[in-house]
Amino acid sequence: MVLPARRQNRKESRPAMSEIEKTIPIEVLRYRPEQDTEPVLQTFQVPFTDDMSVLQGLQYIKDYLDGSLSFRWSCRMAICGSCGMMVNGIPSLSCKTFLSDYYPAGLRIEALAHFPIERDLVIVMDDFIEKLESIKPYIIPKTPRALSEGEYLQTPAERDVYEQFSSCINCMLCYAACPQYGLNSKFVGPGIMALLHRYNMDSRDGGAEQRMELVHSEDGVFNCTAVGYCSEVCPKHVDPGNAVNINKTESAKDYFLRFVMPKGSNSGAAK
Amino acid sequence: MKPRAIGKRRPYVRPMAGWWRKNPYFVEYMIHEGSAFFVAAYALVLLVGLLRLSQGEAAWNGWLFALHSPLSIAGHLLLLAAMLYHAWTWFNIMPITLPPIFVAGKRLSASAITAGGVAATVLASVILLLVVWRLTS
Amino acid sequence: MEVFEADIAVVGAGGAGLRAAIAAAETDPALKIALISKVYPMRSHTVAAEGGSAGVVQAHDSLDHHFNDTVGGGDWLCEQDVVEYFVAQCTEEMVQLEHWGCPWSRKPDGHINVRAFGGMKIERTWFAADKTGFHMLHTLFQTSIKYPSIQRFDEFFCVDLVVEDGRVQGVVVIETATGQFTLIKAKSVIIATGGAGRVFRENTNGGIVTGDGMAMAYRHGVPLRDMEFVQYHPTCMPGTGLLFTEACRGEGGLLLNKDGYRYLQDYGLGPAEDKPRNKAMELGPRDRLSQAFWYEQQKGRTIEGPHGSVVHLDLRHLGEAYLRERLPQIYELAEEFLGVDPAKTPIPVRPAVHYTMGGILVDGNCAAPLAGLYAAGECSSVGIHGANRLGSNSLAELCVFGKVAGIEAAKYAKSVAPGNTASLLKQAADAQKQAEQLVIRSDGTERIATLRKEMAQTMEDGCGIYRLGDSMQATCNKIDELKQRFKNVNVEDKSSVWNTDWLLAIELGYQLDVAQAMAYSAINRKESRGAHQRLDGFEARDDINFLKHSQAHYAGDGMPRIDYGEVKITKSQPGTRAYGAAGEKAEQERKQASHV
Amino acid sequence: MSANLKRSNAPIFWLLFGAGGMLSALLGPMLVFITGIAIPLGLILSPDAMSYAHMQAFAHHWLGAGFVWVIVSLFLWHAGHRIFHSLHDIGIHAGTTAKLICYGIPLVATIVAARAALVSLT
Ligand SMILES: Cc1cc2nc3c(=O)[nH]c(=O)nc-3n(C[C@H](O)[C@H](O)[C@H](O)COP(=O)(O)OP(=O)(O)OC[C@H]3O[C@@H](n4cnc5c(N)ncnc54)[C@H](O)[C@@H]3O)c2cc1C
Ligand code: SF4
Ligand code: F3S
Ligand code: FES
Repeated sequence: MVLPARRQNRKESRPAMSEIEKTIPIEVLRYRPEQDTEPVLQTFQVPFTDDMSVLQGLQYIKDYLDGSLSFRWSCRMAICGSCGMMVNGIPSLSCKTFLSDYYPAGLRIEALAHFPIERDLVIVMDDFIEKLESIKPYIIPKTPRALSEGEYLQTPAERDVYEQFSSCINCMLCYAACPQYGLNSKFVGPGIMALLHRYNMDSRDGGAEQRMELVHSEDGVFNCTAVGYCSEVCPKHVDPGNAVNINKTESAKDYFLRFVMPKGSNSGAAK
Repeated sequence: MKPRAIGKRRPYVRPMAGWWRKNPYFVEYMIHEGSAFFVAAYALVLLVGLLRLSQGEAAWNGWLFALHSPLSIAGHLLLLAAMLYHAWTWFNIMPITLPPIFVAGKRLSASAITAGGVAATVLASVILLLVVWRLTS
Repeated sequence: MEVFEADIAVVGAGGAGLRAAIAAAETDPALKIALISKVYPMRSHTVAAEGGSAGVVQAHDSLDHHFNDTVGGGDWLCEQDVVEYFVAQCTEEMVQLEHWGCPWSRKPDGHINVRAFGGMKIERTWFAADKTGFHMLHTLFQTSIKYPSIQRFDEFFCVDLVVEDGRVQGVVVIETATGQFTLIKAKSVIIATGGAGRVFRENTNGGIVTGDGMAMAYRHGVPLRDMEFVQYHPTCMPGTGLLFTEACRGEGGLLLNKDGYRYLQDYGLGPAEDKPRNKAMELGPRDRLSQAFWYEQQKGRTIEGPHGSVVHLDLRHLGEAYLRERLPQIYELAEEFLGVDPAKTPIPVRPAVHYTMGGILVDGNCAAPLAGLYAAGECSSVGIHGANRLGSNSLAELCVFGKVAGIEAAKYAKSVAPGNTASLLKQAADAQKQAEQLVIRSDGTERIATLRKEMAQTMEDGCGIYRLGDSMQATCNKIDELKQRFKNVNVEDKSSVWNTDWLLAIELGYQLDVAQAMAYSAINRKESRGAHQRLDGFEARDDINFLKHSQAHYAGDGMPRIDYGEVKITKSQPGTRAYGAAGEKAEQERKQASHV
Repeated sequence: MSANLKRSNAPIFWLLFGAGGMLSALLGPMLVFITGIAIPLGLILSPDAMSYAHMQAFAHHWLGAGFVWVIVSLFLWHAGHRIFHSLHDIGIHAGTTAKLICYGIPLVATIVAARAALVSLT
């Protein structure tokens, strides 16, 4: 007995050119710190099919045209947050941006804006990670609960309040979109504010006051001028600009009310 | 996280110069930020008027006369356009600045919030016009 | 070479690695934990899990039911004592995640909600919309930040273990950003590097799922157990292999062939009722559903698309509002990647490789036969999945056994003295030399991508949904050949900073070893069980000769040695694996039999 | 991260900016239309609507005087704050000078307008 002949379009190790009708020019901003003094553009002609993502285009380059091209990717399904890049100047997840949308003119791919370029399309993201670590991104229980007592009760409505802000995949497109972050990288920035807000809004959490110190500070939310592009490019509809701007109001309230209501009167969280 | 070693790394920091020219979204942002000049200009016109008013009838009439000049009218048409643009962009960004609003368990959409703002302006304008009309006729 | 002194090294920061690190940190805050991952933790592939995680909560459910579903689903190739422990721990772990902030979906009264899943008799799958893995991973990662004793090595690539005095004493890592090597000394090492689905062509796995940890342990003499069992998930995107979660069917999705007919009823999963019943039709186990697809394709009843044959996953009757609430990510995937609105049009799907049931042999304490070495998560074979994993048991496994591994590794670390740095450094230097050799040589001729594609194709050809002796033999030969050709691999990139070409080559080496273990384990199992189905005279399950775990032992250039280990049976004797009406009847009979 | 946790004083200016922005969005267009277009051209409203007598009466009431004062000062606070940030946006870090101008003008105007309004009140 034999297994059925495989599908008609079985791919050989290298796709046959006849199978691919079109070719698209992809310009890539290259930077190899050991050989380039500054980034340079390099153009590749990439054969493609209509369902190919920009990421697949880059993979084609790496596999067949130039193995030295470096970029981050993993899930290919817009959830791991690795593959953020500037596509024609717009911060995008390359795995869910499609080549056919740029045909025939071609496209230009650069590393995410506002971050230092480590190499080619890879940026240094230490700043983002340090910020993430600094905001206590975990539940600081309002009322501690033993495992044996089961779950905290949380109604769907209470969950809805923070759910959107918890969907952030840490892709940093919003940072590449925010000129205020580009001008001053000390600014806490949209994505991290979304995360901070997510915890502050969680009905199980009582740590808001500890997190607000950063919000109120000189590196905090008032660096934002409501450009709003962060929310525009966010691939997960997190609306990080909203998190930043809601907290301006929160912070301003606290700024004036702290004289009326002394600290700690409405929240038990200790410093 | 473990701090990174330096090794052969040479992270390249790109300049920000001219950033706002590179994306239509930013160009629009700069333009709507620019509406502030017109808001300021109008406030100064009013301030002068207020000063003139406090200086007596002759001073006031001088100011009033100036308002009738074609140049002033043209200028105010420009101011009107800028004010309208300011109002529109202000409400356009408002969804980002307000906490999520839930109506009957569903989150109010951005366009609904913007529309609400525009409606508020229309309403406020009508009221203002009516008040002025009542006061002066 | 830089040396970092840790007590415990955890390789992998996916769900299992993070849970292990937290457990170790909570066991003793004085222990220094190095958490190593080749990608930032939140990029780990746990992030892609959609459907949910198992844990008994409903009053009419019981641990026994979960046990029986798991053992039956695994075609009785499970370590039953381990499964008993597992099902007893799942719920507490899910509650733990809840306390740490995981946004589980809720019922109106505020309690967590559960959904139906394939092969599960009663709804017990906890979910956070259809982003369960994403939320679990981010919750674990963010919670891990709380523990100062966890020192993360993000984007450090592990190339080897160092073993001395018969116990593992650390790992050698490359910092991706610099290409520099570090020896991380540790008294115990936990491997949590995830699965190996990328050795196949069409798969649901991320690019990083390359079996690294399996291969590292294997090369140090630790057997890989049950590697022939590779799960095909029945509903994946043609071409890319991206997953449409089983929750689609749990929520009521239907599978239709080209005539719009619910073909599963022809394969012992019926009868077809309006709403899928648990353990029947669309809610049958994955192996059965993938096999049914194969037969439909044989009969010419599938639909031909640009990326091969497909059937339809029909969600239309659920309506847009419900789909957006319960399956928002699926909705977007269909819209963005396929241009299909699932509320209006059925989604074309086909099976793709999804999960590696087998892995590093460990006991119920997650301890491998090599002293000091532990493993947890998809890279391990702790014995709960048998010949076929049930959906939602894997995420639960990450937590339950991640925790066990963390605690056990902490205990072990406290019981031994640190090793001799000088001799460990010598080993590390050897590992460095070997890895650097790949870049230094300039006479390589084989393209990485070519080797990788040939490997993936031959694995699909020989170790697919149905298997034949001849084609498996061809695959074994092909992998042997590729291993030889790999010696001549060409790494184009010669630089140090972020040299992904180099890391890809190292990964390819790992993948070839794992693929070889899979192929040889498969050809040696002369029966059909769970995900291993043969059509060459071994169509039946053979409990007399093969109610055994296969164990593949590394043999360098040669073919792996395969031997077999006992299966632990406590309370469930092997029975017929039946689903649908037949399954219910079989269960009745079993119940009656046990009453007399 | 070496976050600078010094408390920012921005809320004061931000609130003034926001209030002025909202007020100018709601009333700005109609005000411009009334004072700069309709009345001078005699559209809708009578051309002598802003006669000295009318305006005196208007400014004599604290509501009228206060209204003009609020409009003038908040509009300027709004504009000053925005312009200050725009300067930063285009890379002009004039620091203290820019700050003095952008916030100094509104401050002076607020005082001047208050004085003028008070004079008219009495
Ligand atoms: C699309 C998809 C959907 C799924 N849905 C479900 C579901 O609904 N329910 C369910 O129960 N299961 C599901 N699964 C299965 C489950 O998600 C996985 O089995 C599980 O997440 C694996 O977790 P892990 O911690 O073992 O490995 P991973 O999350 O894959 O993590 C591996 C880690 O090891 C690191 N690593 C690997 N190699 C190296 C190296 N050489 N050096 C350093 N670090 C290394 C990686 O960086 C990563 O941090 C799904 C799987 C997929 C692919
Ligand atoms: S908020 Fe959106 S754009 Fe920003 S990091 Fe998160 S997912 Fe990405
Ligand atoms: S783009 Fe930047 S300026 Fe504010 S609204 Fe978004 S953070
Ligand atoms: S590859 Fe994971 S988000 Fe694009």
